Amino acid sequence: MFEKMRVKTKVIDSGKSGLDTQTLEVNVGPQHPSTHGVFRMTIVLDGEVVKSLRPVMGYLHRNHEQIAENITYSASMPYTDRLDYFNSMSNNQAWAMTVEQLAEVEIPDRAEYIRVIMSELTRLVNHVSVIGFLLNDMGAFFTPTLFAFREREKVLDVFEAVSGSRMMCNYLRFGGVNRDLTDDQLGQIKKIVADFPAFLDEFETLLAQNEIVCMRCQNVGVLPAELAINASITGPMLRASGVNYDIRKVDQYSVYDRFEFKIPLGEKGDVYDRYYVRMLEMRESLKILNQALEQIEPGPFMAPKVPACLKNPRNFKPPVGEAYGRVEAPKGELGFYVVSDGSKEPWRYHVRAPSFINLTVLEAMCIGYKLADAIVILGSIDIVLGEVDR
Amino acid sequence: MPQLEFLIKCGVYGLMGLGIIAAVGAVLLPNLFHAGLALAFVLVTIAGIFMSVGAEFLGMVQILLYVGGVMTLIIYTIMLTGRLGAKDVRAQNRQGIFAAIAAGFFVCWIGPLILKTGAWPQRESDSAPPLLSVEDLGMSLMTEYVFPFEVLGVLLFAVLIGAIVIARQDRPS
Amino acid sequence: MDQMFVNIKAALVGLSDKVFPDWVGVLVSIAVSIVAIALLGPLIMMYLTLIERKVVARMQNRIGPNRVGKYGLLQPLADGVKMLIKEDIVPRNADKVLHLLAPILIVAPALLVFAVLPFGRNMTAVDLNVGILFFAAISSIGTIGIFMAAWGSNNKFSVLGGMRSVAQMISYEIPMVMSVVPVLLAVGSLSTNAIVEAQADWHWFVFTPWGFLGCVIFFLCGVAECNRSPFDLAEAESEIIAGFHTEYSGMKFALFYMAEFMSAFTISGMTTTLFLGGWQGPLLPSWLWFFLKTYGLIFIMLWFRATLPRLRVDQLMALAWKFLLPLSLVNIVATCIWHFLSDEAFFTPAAFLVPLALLVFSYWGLMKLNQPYMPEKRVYPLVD
Amino acid sequence: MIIPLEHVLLFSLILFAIGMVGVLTRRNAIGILISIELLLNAVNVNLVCFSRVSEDPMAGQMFAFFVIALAAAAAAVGLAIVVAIYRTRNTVQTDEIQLLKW
Repeated sequence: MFEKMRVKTKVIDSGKSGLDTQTLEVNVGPQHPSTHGVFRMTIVLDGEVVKSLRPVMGYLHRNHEQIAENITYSASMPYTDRLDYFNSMSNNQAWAMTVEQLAEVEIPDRAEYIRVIMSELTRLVNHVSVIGFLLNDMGAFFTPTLFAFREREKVLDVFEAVSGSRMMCNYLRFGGVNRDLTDDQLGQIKKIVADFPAFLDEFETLLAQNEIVCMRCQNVGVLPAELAINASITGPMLRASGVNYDIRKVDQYSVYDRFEFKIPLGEKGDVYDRYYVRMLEMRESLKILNQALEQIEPGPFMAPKVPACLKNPRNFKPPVGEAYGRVEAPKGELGFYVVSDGSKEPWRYHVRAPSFINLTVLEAMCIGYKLADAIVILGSIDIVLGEVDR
Repeated sequence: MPQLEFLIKCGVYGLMGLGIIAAVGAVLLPNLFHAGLALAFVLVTIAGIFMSVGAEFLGMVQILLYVGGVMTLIIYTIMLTGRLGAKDVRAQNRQGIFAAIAAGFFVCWIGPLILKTGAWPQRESDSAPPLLSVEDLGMSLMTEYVFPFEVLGVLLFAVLIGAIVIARQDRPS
Repeated sequence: MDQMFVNIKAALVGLSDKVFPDWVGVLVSIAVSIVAIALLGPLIMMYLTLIERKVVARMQNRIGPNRVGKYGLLQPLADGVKMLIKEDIVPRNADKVLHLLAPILIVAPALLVFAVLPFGRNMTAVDLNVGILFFAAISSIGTIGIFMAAWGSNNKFSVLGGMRSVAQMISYEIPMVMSVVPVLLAVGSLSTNAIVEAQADWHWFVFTPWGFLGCVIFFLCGVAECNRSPFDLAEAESEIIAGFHTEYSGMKFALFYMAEFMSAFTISGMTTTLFLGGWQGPLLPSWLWFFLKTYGLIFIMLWFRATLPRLRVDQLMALAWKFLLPLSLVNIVATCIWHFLSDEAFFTPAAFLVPLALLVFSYWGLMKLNQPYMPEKRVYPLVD
Repeated sequence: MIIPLEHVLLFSLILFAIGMVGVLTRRNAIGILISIELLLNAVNVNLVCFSRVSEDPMAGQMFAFFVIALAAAAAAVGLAIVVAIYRTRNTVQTDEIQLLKW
């Protein structure tokens, strides 16, 4: 509001000017209110300005990949829920797609539509909560978060109805989904989709044009497109930097080729763009949802002609080979790489976790900004520690 | 009412005693931060003494300027110049004994002089309202003392600029 | 009704006069005021926490506390008990004396300011003839308490918070005092009572151009002084955990909380006194008017809290030094113009319009000079 | 005066002596400044108390007022110098700052 807020940082060279400035090293996390879990950053501050930042991960490490290599393929499904516990549906989808690729399973249309509907709902939930948390990090005392959570609850109700669980859904199966969607549930989803634009408008008028929000967000934490590409950033963060890359368009996996939707691109790659691109992505998701709900037709929800190996999931042995399945998860490209040696357990199992890879540019984005900005920048990356640490 | 007067007297003497203890602390405490806070306490007691002799305005200015302004500045400087977690260095130099002798001599010389001079003027009407209202002070600042007042204004302005110029960091040209 | 509390106090003093010698009566009169304030302060604080939680909850689609007592009315007591029985943790390397003294030194000034608040007609505890100066002086002591807490905790977040807080309080004190000067010019007295008396017959200063601006500046600076959102950098929980009181627990922490809420009340009360006519108002008893106006302002504070994100430290400083301070200086000039044009009448068109023009012009000029941050219009292309 | 003037004078004398000890013995530049503030305040006490009993009550309070303002000015400049010295010399101990030029 009162000053161009670009922080003019001047590297104080103590040799040249003869000044002795004392830096302060603070540990933000793992017990810190706004590190989105048990993340830790060691920040060296000069006054309030970030001089260096070292992310320290691993406080939530649960040996996800090793566990998956010691259990059956289908037993990994509930574990994927716990990767990014905000988006269990898209995690399920990525894992299911990987194994289906390995076992060469054809999936019926209705199952694909249900998967798309679920993962787009997940995107809504994720984006709406991350924007709420971002504003919370900025100091808007929980109001945006709770506004967002009101909508999130409605979606979670649907998840509960279809899968029996609100967050750890474990809904998808190799070859389809666990249970069919009833007409009631479809109606429930239709109502959410119909109501959502009004909420988005409300949410936007609440803060999108607020001067303090703009001051805190615009031109803060700029991530240049080049760096974003080199660091293999994906998802809304990459698109906020102006790079047109969306796996839904690139791979056209599932039935995404049947929908009309656009990819919003950011202008500068700052926190504000990351925030606003997510807002726009939600509107696009709603478009997809509307089309999917229109196009979905009755039919089988599990592959009717299951390969012999899938008959008994406990004894499921895919052929020898490797597969990499990826989806456009709300946070970016979520991929599962799996190598099968023909036994019941994967020989190698690896997760390409978008949160983790997006987090790698944190220091580059934070240096030269203030401590308060570093928190907001971290919030704009959208991490979930379950996925970062695995 | 003599009883009330006694109470107030006790209060004033108490303030003086506390002030002296705190002053000793301000001078001798090895931790500068503590010394600064002790000084703040001395300043508050002196403000109390000002109030007790009817100089309410000055008492308030004392707290506002000294405690709120100067003390904050001093403590801020202590924090700026002291390293976090640095070891305490010796606070006093080796002139302690000489300084104490000098001060003792000073007190022993002037103290008796004060006590011997019996004829200090004493005002009788103790319970009378304060002699000077804020209005009086303001009027005389704008009339009789207007010249020093203006000079002071210029001085403060110069100080403002000077302090900024001295303390600001050199900008590489 | 209006003089209810005054009469109660007079009765108590009268009672003691019958039994004890007259000098005890003076002490009783003082004691009654002190006890009343010492009870009122914590009581206001306790129920402010409840009000805050309820109001903010309503703004966030929640209900707020409703388990302890009807409508959660006993919640503050439950919280108080909880605070009392909590373990009091002192960090090992903390400066124990400072750590102990800091909360006391922060609460004491917050409580002392109550002494000059005119709660109603004849209801000022101490009618100091330097009341406003007392308010400014006493509230500046709190800075030292925050310093002590920050330094004594031996925690880097505390030091960061303390540094921020002190820089903020020093900066905002200046425009705050400057925005009071117009009122003093108009009234010609520093006494809070005299200021309220001068606003009789709906001559509330907020209805004048300079009064309105002064009110806004004073209130904003007040919000900053008591570290409330959007100026709550000193205890920004998302950045520096709890700032200067990170290392406090139990009752000591409650004291910080108490100081914050009591100063929120005194700031609102002072704004009411200075600009909103204090206890002046028709029909209702004077003290009720005072509390109504004060709680109205407190509601605005809560509204800020529930809506606005926090400013950053450089933006905060820029606001105080580059905008509020010059504007409050211009406001003094505008008041002088008003004073000479208005000719003892409260409202004359010339006296209203000339200062208004001056203030609008300087507001516009300052906005131009500061190159205010206008939200950038961004284009987000939608591609395939 | 509610208490005899000589008691106030004694009080300020002791305060002054304490401040003097401080100025003479402190090593830290800020410590010296703290002691100087004590000296100024001791004088102020005298000025105000004399104004209470004198024929021209204004003079004493005015002087005290100016002294307070000047003390604020002195502190501002003094502390600015301390900060500047600390930045270049990395110390505020007066006996380590002996060079007149660096």
